[in-house]
Amino acid sequence: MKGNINFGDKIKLLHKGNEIEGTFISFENGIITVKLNNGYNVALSDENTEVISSQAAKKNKEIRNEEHEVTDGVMILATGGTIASRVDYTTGAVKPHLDISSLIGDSGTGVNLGTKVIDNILSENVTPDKWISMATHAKREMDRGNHVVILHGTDTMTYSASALAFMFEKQSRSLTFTGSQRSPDRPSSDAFENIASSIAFSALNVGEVTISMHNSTSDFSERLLRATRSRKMHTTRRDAIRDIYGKDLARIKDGKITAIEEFRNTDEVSIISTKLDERVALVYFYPSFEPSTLSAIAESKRALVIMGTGLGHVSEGITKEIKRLTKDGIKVVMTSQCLAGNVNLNVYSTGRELKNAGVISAGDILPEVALTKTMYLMGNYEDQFDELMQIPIRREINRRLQN
Amino acid sequence: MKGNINFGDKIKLLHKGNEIEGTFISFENGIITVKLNNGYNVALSDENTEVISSQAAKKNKEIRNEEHEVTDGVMILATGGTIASRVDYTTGAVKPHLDISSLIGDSGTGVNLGTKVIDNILSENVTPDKWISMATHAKREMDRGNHVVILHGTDTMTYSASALAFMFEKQSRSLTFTGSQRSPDRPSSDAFENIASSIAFSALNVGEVTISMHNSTSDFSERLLRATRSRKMHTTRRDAIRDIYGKDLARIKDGKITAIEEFRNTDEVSIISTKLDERVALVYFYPSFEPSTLSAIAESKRALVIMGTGLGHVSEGITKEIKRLTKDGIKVVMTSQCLAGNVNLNVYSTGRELKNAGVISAGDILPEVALTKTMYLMGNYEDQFDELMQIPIRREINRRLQN
Amino acid sequence: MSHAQIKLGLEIHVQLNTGKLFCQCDSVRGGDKSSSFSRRLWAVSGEMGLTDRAVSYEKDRARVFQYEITDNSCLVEMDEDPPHPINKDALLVALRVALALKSDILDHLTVMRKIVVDGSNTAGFQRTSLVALGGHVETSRGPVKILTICIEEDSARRVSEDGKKVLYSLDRLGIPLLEIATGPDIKDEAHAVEVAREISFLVASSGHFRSSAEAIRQDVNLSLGYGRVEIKGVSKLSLISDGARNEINRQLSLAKAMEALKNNIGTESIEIKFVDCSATFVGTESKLVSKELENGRKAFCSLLKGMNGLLRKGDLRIGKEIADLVKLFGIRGLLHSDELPGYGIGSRETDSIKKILAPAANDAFMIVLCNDAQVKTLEKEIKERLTKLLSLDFSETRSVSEDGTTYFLRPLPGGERMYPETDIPNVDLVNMIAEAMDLGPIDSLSTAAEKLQKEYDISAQDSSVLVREFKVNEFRELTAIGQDARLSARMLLQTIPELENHKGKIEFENIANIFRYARENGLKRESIEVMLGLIASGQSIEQVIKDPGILPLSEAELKKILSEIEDGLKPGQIIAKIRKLTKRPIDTEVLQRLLK
Amino acid sequence: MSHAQIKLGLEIHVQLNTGKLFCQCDSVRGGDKSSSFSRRLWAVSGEMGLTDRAVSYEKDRARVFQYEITDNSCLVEMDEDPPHPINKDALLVALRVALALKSDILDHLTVMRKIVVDGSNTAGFQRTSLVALGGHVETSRGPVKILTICIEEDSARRVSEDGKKVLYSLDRLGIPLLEIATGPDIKDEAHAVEVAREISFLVASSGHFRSSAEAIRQDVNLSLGYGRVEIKGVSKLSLISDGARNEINRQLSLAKAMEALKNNIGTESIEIKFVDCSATFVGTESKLVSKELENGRKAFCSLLKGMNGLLRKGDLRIGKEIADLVKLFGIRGLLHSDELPGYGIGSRETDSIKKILAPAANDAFMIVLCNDAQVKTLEKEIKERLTKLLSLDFSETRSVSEDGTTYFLRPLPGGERMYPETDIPNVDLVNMIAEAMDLGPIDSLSTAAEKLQKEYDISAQDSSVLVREFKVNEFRELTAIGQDARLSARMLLQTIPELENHKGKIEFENIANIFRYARENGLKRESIEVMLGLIASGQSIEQVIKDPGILPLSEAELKKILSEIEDGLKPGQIIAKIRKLTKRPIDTEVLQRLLK
Repeated sequence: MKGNINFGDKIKLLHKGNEIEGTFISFENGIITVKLNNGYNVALSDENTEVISSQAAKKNKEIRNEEHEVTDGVMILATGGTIASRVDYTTGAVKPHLDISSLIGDSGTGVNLGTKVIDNILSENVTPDKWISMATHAKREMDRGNHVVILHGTDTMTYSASALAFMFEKQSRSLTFTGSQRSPDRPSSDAFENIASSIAFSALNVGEVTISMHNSTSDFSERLLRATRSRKMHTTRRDAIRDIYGKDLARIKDGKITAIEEFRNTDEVSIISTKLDERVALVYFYPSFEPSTLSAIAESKRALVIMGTGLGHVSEGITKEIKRLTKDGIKVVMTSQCLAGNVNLNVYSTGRELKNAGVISAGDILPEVALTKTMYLMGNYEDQFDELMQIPIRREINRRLQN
Repeated sequence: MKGNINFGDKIKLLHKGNEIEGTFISFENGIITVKLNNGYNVALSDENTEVISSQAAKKNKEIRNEEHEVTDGVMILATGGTIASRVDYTTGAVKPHLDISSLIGDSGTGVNLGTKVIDNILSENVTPDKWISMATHAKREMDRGNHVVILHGTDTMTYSASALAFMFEKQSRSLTFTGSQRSPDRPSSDAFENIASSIAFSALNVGEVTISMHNSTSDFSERLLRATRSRKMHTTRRDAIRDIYGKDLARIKDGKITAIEEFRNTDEVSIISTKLDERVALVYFYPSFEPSTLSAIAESKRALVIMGTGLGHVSEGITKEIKRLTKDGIKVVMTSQCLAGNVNLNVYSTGRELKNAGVISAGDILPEVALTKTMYLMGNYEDQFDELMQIPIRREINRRLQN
Repeated sequence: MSHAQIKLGLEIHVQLNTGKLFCQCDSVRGGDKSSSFSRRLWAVSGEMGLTDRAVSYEKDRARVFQYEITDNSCLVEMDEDPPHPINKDALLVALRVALALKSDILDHLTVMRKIVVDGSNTAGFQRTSLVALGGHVETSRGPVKILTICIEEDSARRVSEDGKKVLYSLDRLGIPLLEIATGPDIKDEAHAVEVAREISFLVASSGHFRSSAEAIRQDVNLSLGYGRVEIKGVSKLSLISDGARNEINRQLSLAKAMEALKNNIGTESIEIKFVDCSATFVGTESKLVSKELENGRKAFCSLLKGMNGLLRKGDLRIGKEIADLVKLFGIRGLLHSDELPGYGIGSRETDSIKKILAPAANDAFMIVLCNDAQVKTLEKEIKERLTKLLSLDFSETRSVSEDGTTYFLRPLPGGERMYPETDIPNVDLVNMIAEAMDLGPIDSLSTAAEKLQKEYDISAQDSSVLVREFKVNEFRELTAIGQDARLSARMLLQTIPELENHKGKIEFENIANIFRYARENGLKRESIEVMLGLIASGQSIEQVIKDPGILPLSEAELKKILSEIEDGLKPGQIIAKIRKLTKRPIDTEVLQRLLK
Repeated sequence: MSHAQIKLGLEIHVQLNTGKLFCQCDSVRGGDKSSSFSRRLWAVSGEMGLTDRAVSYEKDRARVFQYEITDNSCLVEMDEDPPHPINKDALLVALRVALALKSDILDHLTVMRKIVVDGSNTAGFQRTSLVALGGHVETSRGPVKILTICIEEDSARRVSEDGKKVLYSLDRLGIPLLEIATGPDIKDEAHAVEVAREISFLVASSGHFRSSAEAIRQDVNLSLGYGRVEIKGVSKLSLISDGARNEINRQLSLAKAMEALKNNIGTESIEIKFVDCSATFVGTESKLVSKELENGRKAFCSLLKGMNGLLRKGDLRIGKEIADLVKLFGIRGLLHSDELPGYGIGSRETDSIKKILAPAANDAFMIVLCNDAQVKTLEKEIKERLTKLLSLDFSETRSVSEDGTTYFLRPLPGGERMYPETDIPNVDLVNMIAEAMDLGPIDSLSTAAEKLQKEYDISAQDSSVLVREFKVNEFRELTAIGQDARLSARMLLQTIPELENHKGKIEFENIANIFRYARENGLKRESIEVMLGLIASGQSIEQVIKDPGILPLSEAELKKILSEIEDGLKPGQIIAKIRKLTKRPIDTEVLQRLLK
């Protein structure tokens, strides 16, 4: 295809004898994509196609990232993810793109709302330094009297939210993560309601980092979850993120909030400890897992979080390798790939051997949360690591399990 | 402590001025353990204790591993695990120990029952060669007309059961794994009922590898699960192993069997393919997971099963590393750490890049099952790997997801 | 009337039985419902950053959508799982139809999302894809041009609607639809019926036609020079001609009314301003009004400048144009001055309203019964619609009632409401064309009838009707059960339609069961007819096969009856005599033997 | 009777309020139930590979156990999570009590599983651990030896029993219990009560006593030379002496009966052989029998050789020994010849049975109503028990009824039923002893009373009773709310017991609430008394505080009343007059001022 034709230009083509009129979308890998006047996109092979005429597009209204500062209100911080996803006309797939104000719509009426874009990434690319940035931004907003809602991709939302939960030693305002499982470019997106409910939940003054997402596949009801007890348990459903035991802090239904589980209230001031030690690996154990693989993973790490089987077990070979690592001063935390229920190294001989090797078991903490907690403790409280790992510091461990 | 005193000997001691009579249990790390006549064990420091007298024990009835061959009946093959666990008086913990006949009790009345001990290990020590042994034993029993019940530790039961599901290309008799979450040395053990129900389910002639365990925390009801769709989802509850979507093949309640989901019936003959390629690693992705860690894991591996986030994503850095690995001919299978729901590499740009790199996504297959399937396919059908990985060959992939 | 200036085109939608388009659910069976869920839809901007007219219109209605989950739906229909790769079997049917219509198949298939926010798609859009451009269909009055061939997913089936809540079933959502759009060169209503029949036959002839009452639906595109009107979802062929004719008449009358209105108001623009007049109706005798007021609604009245006598007089019916619109917002009460006094409203009330509105002689007024929240929307929507009609732009989307009259549905959507389905990569069609060709060409209607006649040795008449009525699949199935082909044809074309006419619907599954039962138990035509009759009367198949009346008279029974009949009658007379004595089947072979 | 040959010892169990022993559930509050689950228990062999007598006995009963989950129970109580590390606070109490009793604390704590298959422990065992050996408690009649001090978990609370199904609540399961066992050197029943009081006081005095009706339970160990009998779960002190006395009398009578039986049968062994005699009872007038037969049970009779007149005559009661046993198998119907004719059974039936069994003159017989399945077990169990009793071995576990009589519970368990709790590592106690000592010594009863008197400046009498009645904690709490110590004592020791006697139970929580309300609203003793009275009458705290009757008469009201009372009366007479007019509290200070 020849000529300087840009996205949005009106174009007339001859393709295998048919005259085709429409709007030029893209030309890539020998394929011309044109949007016909009836709305259909057609992808035409360049070789069979001839441009008859083209006409530069009128400028469309530009989508701007408007930012609004606010005090004593609710600040929405966007970091990317599906909730800020749009069609990528180049690859044809969905990519992050931002237009926060269009997401808020009629939610938060009567609330003093601010918006800010602090990042623009897919959540699988989130790293610990992003968490530090989020925490710092959130702290600044809290200091201005704002509750904080963070828009985040759902894939690693529980990692980020739990990391922030640890970093916030005190929080003067609520901090709620939300996202969407259907991108907001579709009429069925859960983004709009999730944001509205996150704003509404701020009224509870929860002094913990929380997550607010759909409560079921239906609309009209969202739940507020404890960040350190939540996990994404389905790849695609709207209600994928949940407390592993189904314990919601609160629910909203048709606009009405009901508090359920007991939660911590906000503090007078916000205090954050933002040091995170990234040299931690999360390791999944399975039959045939080789000691040499473990030692390769442990290379240059200061702590390992292992997802063992059942009550927190690994094979004899791995137990031996762990003994070697703990002797070298590497912290080893045992969690369970079962996800629910306590890790307990007292019950079986394997567990007792691990315990003797200095492996730390921390009740029913979720493996991903154990990872962020380990990063946090190694960064800030290394000398109290063993003790603090085993007790709940952000309600990440249930001392009583009732189901 | 001096003298040649053995487990079970009657003993009289002087401890801090108190005369203590009882049965000698052990002497270890300077601690003498004695069972008093009232039943209590006391652990006495050697230094404060003096042996007054001792008397050799009468020989107790010896626990023997009785084996019974059988044809056209049900053969119980024991491999170890909690279901065959007993107190280990040396470490004070529970260790495998076998006495199958005592577990069967009054179950299987009217059924031609055989028992055989084929192994005696904790399930965290199970390896692929153990699976081959189990499959070979099971096949031999099927050829003799026996349904097979395999007693197995619950921790890695779903790995073993799914591995056998793949190895059995045809099966002429049912093959059911069972185990227990409470060891059979306690009155509340679930072992007895689980074994009885496993035997009872044989009557259904299911031609798939299955698992039978408790249906809820209550007794009197067990469920039959598809091995390739089950996962241990709680560290300690009796109903920990379940189909990830709650779809049971059958249930038994107060002795009555109800079939629920559709299953495959038994074949005329049994055929097994027992080649397994162990050079497969299961890798859990998390934020801060380093490309160098992945390349270290991939060292000497022929395939990787990755537990990505959400629909099957990893960070940009890992995507690049995966591209390098697939170029080197390493198979990379993508599963999701969400466990439920489909992996889909078409939706986001990250996914499309992975797909372009040759990463294989296989619907909603469970990560652990993807591991055993990969070992099986690489061992037997390497040239059809990509195709077979993406279609259900043992109902391990749901083509339709209804919840 | 003269059809010279009329442009008439069709969009024909045919359901396929290949399984659903973007998941592995069954597209033929399985409508049993289990649980349900509720959703709302949001107006979002399309590819170019604009929001389509039809979309923002629907947004104002703010409805709640409830969906029944059925056993032939999954997370894809629930919009909880991205679409799976497109159903290849369905795509092959599309390609074969395109080949038969000599359309140009595109190199690549690009799946689009067409935004539809009336709840009929859980996603808020329908997935649709252009397969081919151009081509033509041969008809008795010459070739008709084909514009496009699309493959798309069917929408959810609307079960019921109650105010702001609409209940849909997911059973139909996702069933593949072939959409074949003709050019506007159809000659008249009768020609439209022929074109529709010929095109839908082509699809049916692929062997992948889904037999059901709603398997074929047409949209009629019609223009008289007042803009394009699209009449949606015409499910019966007969409605094509009725609908088109009624719509033509409506537009002609409407043009007349609008000319009159323009005369009355000149350059003045249309203004709607509602005033609360509830007080007027305290103690009214109008049940309609008093009931609405009791339910917490209010009465609002507005002047309709220059419309006196145009709202409802003869064929002038501006009132209905307003009423159609108001109804879409769930508002039942609309009254206007051309029909008042009436509906229990007397001159006391109308005088009082006139006092409020002070209408001039050629002014009319209307009264609506609704909430405060609705009245603002109504003012805007009525004004917009009347202004558009006044400019003689009648373009819009309409629907057709069972009686053949059409009614307003929504504004015509623009191209804005389409954007790419990002969850499905483009499909290369070039290689698939060869595969489609390997499956052989699809026959035209007449070729198919000829082939069928030869294959089964049935009459040309039967063969032609079987083909035209889409009964070939059923015919093949019944004959395959082991019954005589002529018998199958006779049953399908005569006996069953007659029974259904007089008694009731007979499910094909039951017909097949009866044929199978008859085959297995050596029962003949006479017994089959009795059994079909019992089924048509509402009995179950289990009841029918237990009925002793389905068994033919035994030789002994026949003998006994014959012995009681006077001698010397002809066989025909004898049968008539027997028929008077019993309804049981008569085995004519046995009878003939006995009569020898 | 002479107590010379009697050996009497106690096992005292005291609940602690430290939270549960092996999990983090509350041990004081939280009995609200949610859902429930059902289990069975299996007889398993203990550490040495043998199955205990008591266990195999219970196995024969094959009961189903249902458990109510409460808000103070978790997966540990459900036997779905291994025990958590032992509650350190509870362990410290045990150590302090051991120190106070001069017991030798073991170097290591080893938690054991004591198999209990009556369902009262979901695990099928109770976790228990020996803390200390030896020591003694001082009493008015000299020191009594302490054998062992254990810490163990309390069992599930039995809610109801219905045939083979027993319902338990998990609220009590896992509450820490200190078990202190004395030597058999208690002098008599009164002495036993003193010992029990002194020991349980020691625990209470640690400040970790759980206030509840069942907080203290005693087992009484008793031997008259016929083997050791353990009387379980004596919850009231008064039952210790009644139970012991009754059991002594029972054993003496039983010995007499057994001697007589031995005379009658000589060296013959006891044989029980049941015969179905249901036919005998067709049309019986016995409602008991006919009802059981209607419910599908049968009547079985068996000879009881040589027992005529020994089953129930004077103090000879072998019949009850059989009946106690039979009842444990859920069988309600047992009749024997010493009580027949009777219970609607006449000589017709007894004659008929005699015909079946052909008893000799000194033979008796019995009839049981049960199922075929049960009768074999019964034959075995009755024979075993009677044979054991005949050998004058009366050792067994018994329980005590509210009326102080004892009944058979199960055979005495042996040491076989204990094995190590493998889920909990041993605990090093050596270091903990120092920690326990740091918490200070536990006072004896008299020292504690003396200290309390000084601390609060109350009467020696009040102080002593508060201590003896375990009301110190409540007293401290009420006084801490801000009321006068003497007032608190008066309320706890006089007002409240009196109100509870006449009206009904008052929860301590309500008492504390009333004190708090009174404090916050400046209400005095008189108002508190009125409020307590209302609570005792069953009103809720919310109702009570809304009652205008709790407010003292205002100065104006008092003035008005006084103005209506004749002059010249003494203050006491005036109050009496006012009391006749109103039940409202009188503020005596105000009254005195007005009377001045």
